[in-house]
Amino acid sequence: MTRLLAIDYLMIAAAAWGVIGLVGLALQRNFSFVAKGLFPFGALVGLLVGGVALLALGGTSQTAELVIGLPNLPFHLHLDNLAAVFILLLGFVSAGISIYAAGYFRQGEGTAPGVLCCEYHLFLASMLMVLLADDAYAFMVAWETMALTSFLLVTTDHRHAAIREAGYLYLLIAHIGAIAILLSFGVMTSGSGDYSFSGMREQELSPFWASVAFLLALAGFGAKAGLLPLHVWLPEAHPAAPSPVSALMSGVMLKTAIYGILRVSFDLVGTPIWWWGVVALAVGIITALFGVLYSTVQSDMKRLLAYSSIENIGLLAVGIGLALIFHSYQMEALAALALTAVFYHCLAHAGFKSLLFLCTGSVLHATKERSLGKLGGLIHPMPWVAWLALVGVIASAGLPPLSGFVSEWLLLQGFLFSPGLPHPWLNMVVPVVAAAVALVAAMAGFAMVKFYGIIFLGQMREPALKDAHDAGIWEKLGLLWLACLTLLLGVLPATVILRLDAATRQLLGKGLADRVAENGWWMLAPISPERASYEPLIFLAIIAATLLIGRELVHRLYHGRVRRSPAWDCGYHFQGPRAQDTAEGFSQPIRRIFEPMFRMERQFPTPRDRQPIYTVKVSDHFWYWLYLPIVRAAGWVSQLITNLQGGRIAIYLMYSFLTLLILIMVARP
Amino acid sequence: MISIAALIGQVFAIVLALALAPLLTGWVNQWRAWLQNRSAPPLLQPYYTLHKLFHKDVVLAHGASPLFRFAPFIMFGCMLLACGIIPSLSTDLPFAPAADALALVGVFGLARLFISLAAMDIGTSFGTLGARREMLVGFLAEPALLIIIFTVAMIANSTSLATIVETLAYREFAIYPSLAFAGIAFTFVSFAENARVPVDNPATHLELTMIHEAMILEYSGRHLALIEWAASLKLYAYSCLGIALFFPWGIGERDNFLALVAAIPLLLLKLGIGGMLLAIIETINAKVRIFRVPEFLGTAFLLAVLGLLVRLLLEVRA
Amino acid sequence: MDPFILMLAIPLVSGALLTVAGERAWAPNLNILASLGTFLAAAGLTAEIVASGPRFAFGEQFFIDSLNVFFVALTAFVGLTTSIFSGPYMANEAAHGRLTKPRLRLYKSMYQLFMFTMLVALTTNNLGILWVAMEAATLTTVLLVSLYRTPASLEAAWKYFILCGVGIAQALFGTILLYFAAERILGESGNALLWTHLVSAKAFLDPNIMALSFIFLLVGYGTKVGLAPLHNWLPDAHAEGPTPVSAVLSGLLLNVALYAILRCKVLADGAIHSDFAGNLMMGFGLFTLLLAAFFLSKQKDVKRMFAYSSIEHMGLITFAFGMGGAVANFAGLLHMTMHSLTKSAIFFAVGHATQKVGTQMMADIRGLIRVNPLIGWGLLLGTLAILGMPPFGVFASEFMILTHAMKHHAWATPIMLLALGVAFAAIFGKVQPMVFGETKAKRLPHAPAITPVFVHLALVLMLGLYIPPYLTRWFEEAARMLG
Amino acid sequence: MNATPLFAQLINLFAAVILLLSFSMLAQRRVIQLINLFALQGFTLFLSTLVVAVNTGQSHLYWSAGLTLALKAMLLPWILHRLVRQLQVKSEVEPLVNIPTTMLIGIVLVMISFNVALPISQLSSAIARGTLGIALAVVMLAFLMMITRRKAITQVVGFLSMENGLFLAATSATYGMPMVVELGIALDVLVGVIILGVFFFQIRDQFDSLDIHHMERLKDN
Repeated sequence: MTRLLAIDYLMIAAAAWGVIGLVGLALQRNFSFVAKGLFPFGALVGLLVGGVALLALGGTSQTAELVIGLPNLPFHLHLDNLAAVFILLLGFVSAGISIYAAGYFRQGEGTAPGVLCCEYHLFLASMLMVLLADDAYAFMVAWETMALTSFLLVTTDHRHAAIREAGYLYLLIAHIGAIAILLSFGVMTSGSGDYSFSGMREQELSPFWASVAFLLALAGFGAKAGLLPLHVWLPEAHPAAPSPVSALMSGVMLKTAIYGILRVSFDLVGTPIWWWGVVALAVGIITALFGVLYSTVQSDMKRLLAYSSIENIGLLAVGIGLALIFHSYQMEALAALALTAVFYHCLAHAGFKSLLFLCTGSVLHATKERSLGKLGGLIHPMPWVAWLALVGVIASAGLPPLSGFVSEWLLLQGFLFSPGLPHPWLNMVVPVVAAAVALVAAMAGFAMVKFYGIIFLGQMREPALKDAHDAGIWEKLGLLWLACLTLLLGVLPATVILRLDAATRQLLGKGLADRVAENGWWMLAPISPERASYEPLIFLAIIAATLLIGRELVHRLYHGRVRRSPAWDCGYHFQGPRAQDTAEGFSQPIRRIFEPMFRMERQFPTPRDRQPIYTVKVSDHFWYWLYLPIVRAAGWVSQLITNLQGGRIAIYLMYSFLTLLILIMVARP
Repeated sequence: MISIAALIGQVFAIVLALALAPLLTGWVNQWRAWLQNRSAPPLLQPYYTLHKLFHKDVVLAHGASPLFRFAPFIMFGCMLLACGIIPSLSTDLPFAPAADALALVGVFGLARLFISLAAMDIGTSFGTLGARREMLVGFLAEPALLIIIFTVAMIANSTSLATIVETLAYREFAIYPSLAFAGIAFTFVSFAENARVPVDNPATHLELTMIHEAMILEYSGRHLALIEWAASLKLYAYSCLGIALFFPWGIGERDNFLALVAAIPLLLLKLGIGGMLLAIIETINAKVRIFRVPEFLGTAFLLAVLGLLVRLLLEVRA
Repeated sequence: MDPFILMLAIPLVSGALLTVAGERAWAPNLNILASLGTFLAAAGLTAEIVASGPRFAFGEQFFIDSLNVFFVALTAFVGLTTSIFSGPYMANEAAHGRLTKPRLRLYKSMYQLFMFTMLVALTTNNLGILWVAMEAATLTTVLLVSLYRTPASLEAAWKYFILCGVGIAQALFGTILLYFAAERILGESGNALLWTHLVSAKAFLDPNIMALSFIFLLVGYGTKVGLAPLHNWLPDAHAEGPTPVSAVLSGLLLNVALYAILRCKVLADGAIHSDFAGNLMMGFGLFTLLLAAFFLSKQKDVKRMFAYSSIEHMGLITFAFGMGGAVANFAGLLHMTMHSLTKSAIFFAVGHATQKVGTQMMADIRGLIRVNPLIGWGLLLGTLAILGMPPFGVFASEFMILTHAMKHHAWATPIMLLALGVAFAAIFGKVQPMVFGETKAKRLPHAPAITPVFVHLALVLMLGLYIPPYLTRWFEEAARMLG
Repeated sequence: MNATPLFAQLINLFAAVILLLSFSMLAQRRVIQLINLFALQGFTLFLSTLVVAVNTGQSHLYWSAGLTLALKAMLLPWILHRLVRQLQVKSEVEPLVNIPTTMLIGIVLVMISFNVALPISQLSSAIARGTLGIALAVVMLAFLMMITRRKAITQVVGFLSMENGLFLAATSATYGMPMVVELGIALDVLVGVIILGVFFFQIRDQFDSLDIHHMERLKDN
């Protein structure tokens, strides 16, 4: 009896998820068992997956071969450090989401919970398989299964046409992306016919074909991740899905695309060329700017978060681009810095974005309302959700001392070194991207203040909100778990980076661990403390100390009296909740400043209106400039071709006749 | 290991900041009054105000959540931290590694986030209005500040403020044209961040124009005191940051106790001049419309980027 | 008893019996029973061939090797499941008053005769008999397509008859040319049309004649395969006939026609010594694939749409066989299997769905998953499978075809991927609202037979993840026969 | 070049007659005449098959000849006549393309067919090798007729004429296919025509006409 390796445990976990799903499908009548038994069990499996990956990080890579697959291409599996980082993410984040889901799914809302349980766990299992896959076929099977199951999850509430359309768009773009990925794999085998990843690594591609492979992979994975211009599905699908699914998609699934880009560009395709990095950088920064701009003007809370996910994916692409540039010039230490930022941001985003999506789920359940214009003041009826959401909001705004800041800080540190690049044009332009990154980070703060302030603070905009209730125990547990992850990632960056280092080292041969380990576990100084340092714990301690000591001092020295009174109303007594700023109003400055960036349909009231109404609808330029023309062109071609089937048998005979004639006249062996 | 001297220096720097910040505000107010031909309030007026506010009861609106009550403390803590890590007297600050220049921007951001959220908490139209304007100013000013720091950090090859000061003040002297751009941009940003004319007017409660005051309209008593104090600290921190980045000469080096003593009068002098200049600029400018603010800050941002490019073009290449 | 003789005798005898006896209470069961018998016999034959290699029957007139036994097994299996499916389907049609008893009799007898003709076409060694059987298959299915006797079904059957008749006439000319070429080598005896003899002499056949012959054969049998631009009969016939007929047309008849082309391609390749035949097939395949993909988006009738999807897949398979070589042939065979199983499963689901809703117009079919979750899921999963979504087996074969094409004919891959993408957008966009959403369907008097749908889909799913080694060996053997 | 034997000349003659009949069918405007021409073509085919049979002495060719006479010259024309009468088909054949144009296209087709068949028929061991080209031309002309005619019944005649061409190729160029095959082909044709007959009644019931113009409803555009 040989000892089970980490990869064996992971395979067992994937199988376990599959079994949980099937059990859920089989026992769908027993709702409470499905919800309170299977989902928590799935969460346990998630914890196991995360734990195994954590232990496997830094170890030697392990491979396995399954009997299933194609005749001459059985499923190859492979657990290396790169995969382990993402499996870690999958395991720990999904654990929180699954626990939450145990309390979230209800009967009678769209797809039956048993079926959902099946789709959900197959989704998890397929993501795990994506990360483990070591050949093109296994990867594609897992990848598309992931798309398929997530599509089914998105369309849970399929009675709404909008949700169906969102699902359709999602699956379509995912499929097109998958086609690009498949092509990329094909290019990388360069005709050897060996579709295992190890076979691809051995191929020496010419720069041209390597570039083709990279660009195809970037497009294919970018479609999944939501990089421009293939992002249109994301703001539709994420809001349409039930919140745990949105959380899973945004938090985990998007990261599998990042994993794919990393796998291809750093591992499979060979030595990168510097301009690949520039492409990734450019696409990334445009995506990030676009995402954050649109997220600030949304008035649907889940759409806001979805656009914020686009922004974060853009930042990840920027990090990858930077790492690629450094890597192509053999500046491995700096590449390691950027790459660590990417890994860190993946983890951070997975944590806080899942947390925020789950919070919206609780709000949605409590209020049946997604529109920001009808929420408000929920911190009073749902304090748990509100305070835990605040953790996510701070992290998402990229502010210290939580997780989002660490990765942003690392990324900016990486940018500081770009003048050292041996390319005059690059070292001019790249730092400017850093400025844009800073802008994105600051605007993310704007979006997050809007998100949090309008949902949880202020007065309730609708009377019905008074009946809102706080999340149940399962939901609280899930939220708490994710908030703890966010906090830990925020305050213990050095410890985490030491763990992540194995993956960086695997891709670049160099990591940050030596430098980071030189200093204490509380200090993050990736190069040297003189150069740059960050100690979130001290940071947190100082602020907490000021809060506690300051409060104590003030109370001791003066007093702690509080008097309650109505808010100041400027002498106008009819100020109700309606006087508050709306979601549209809050983002009005952004719409005004960046007017050309949005496609706006506005309706202004006239002076004579009895009931003046102002509406504004912001939609995506890409949809009108890129997608609709393509749809129209395809429709036109279809129409043209459809004319071939005109219904007249004589014409049909003529086709046959002409085909024959042409062939006997032209075709010669 | 952290030396006792350094620790004393750190504590001293923080205490000095706490003590000097209202004084600086008072000084600026005096100068403004003089320049506007008014009779000036006493120099110590901010202290009296703080004292009075701390004595008063807190009047809380009915809809206030705990967040509303925490926010002033958090804001105060952030500003305290900022003052603690910006080298004002000495570069030997044990807290300094806790946050480098980039994290410093984050500290300001955190304070802004909390005060904006607190402003939205009561649910009056003023609060939200102020919050959105504050975030608007913030998201334009923050990147500009980051780029300014980037420029300086590239010169010093470090984002640690202590290292920057040491490099600029004590390595071989060189003229950096980029710093001129960065300096002007920094001035712009400081005006915006500290709610000064032409972006905001700390002395007005006119709803059409106010930003900072709109947010804190519901605050009273000790909370308001903390916010006012934090605002003074912010002004102090920005002044010290400006000094550290652009006029670092005189700030004590590591393990040099004497220099620390010598640094105090020098700091007072610099702050005095700075405050005076601030008052002059505020007086000769008019408050701009709120929608001109992006233009103002956009200029700052562009100047900062220009500084960065100049740095890359003239100084790295050469 | 010889399973081969049983396999041919059962459908023939039961077909005759059903004709004579008329529509009795036991007739549906006899239909199923006969199909089961055929299937068992076919299975026995398959086991025998896989175990002990090719064999002849009736002198040299019939020849079964691992290539055609593969088709035989598939045909018998889908024939069985379709007959199971058609039981409640036809009962519902009769209950709706769309079919009378004589029609039901016609349906069942013709169904068995159709199976018989296909099995003969597949197992015969004589290319002439192959032609005869193909023509007979056309005739039986013409009657099946026109079963409803509505104007539309008559029109469809008419077009089917004329176009396929003309097509098959061209195939006959090709066969004559083949004979013409072979006669000089093999003499005037009847052996000159025996495939086994032709294969052994293929290198000596005149390349010019063989080229011309192959063109005629390709255009002729290609009409039945549904290669564009010879496909025009196909959507009409699929849409207007009863759904079980659509299922067997798509799932089986197209395969049989393609099988005929494959047999001829082996000969043409041997004679011509160049990729002439392969290139022609690749050209036709690509053209068909692309054209069908663009046809899809304008469809309103669900069966018509899936008929175009069949055309599309036939294009892909033709392309695969056109590429030739062990891998591509393997992929082609695999894809044929997958397509047959999946497409017939889809037609089963569609059949029940259209019966429930009472229309074939996609715009009027909504919310199947709420009416009957199993049908809804069957249709959804079947559609996803046919669109090449992993983990279903269609993806496995498409993967092999695409990767092989990338290696040897890189120029063709973008075209194929474009077509597959367009097809995905079109089909899925139409099926999704049919499956989801609210509904207004009614109950049917006879509960639908869901088992065939899920048996097929389960097989497709299994083959997507795991192809058993003996199946692999068998396919490889068959692929090798094709060269 | 050797003098061509008499029977080869005969076969060539009959083949030429068949081609001529194809052309006249293409030019024919009346349905009844068309059927008669078809019967005549079948009869000529019988004659040519008979000549081949006599010459080669292959017994199955006699059978073929007999079948041809029975089926193509007698039974099928009879069935068609009956149909025309019972269905009261209008006698006028309305071509979709006018007749002179059709004829011109037909001539081009014949040229193409001959050219295609020429290199192949050189290889033939059969004596009357030119017939392959003629057979191809007959097939093509029949095809053309099917394309240009508007009535269901004329399409069927075209279809059957195509079969004649094929049969000509089979008998004259290759001395006939194996017996099993020919029997099968004959059976198929017969069954096909019978099915068609049934069809015609149904078509007329449904559409009140045999004009295929009415059968253009199933379409995609």
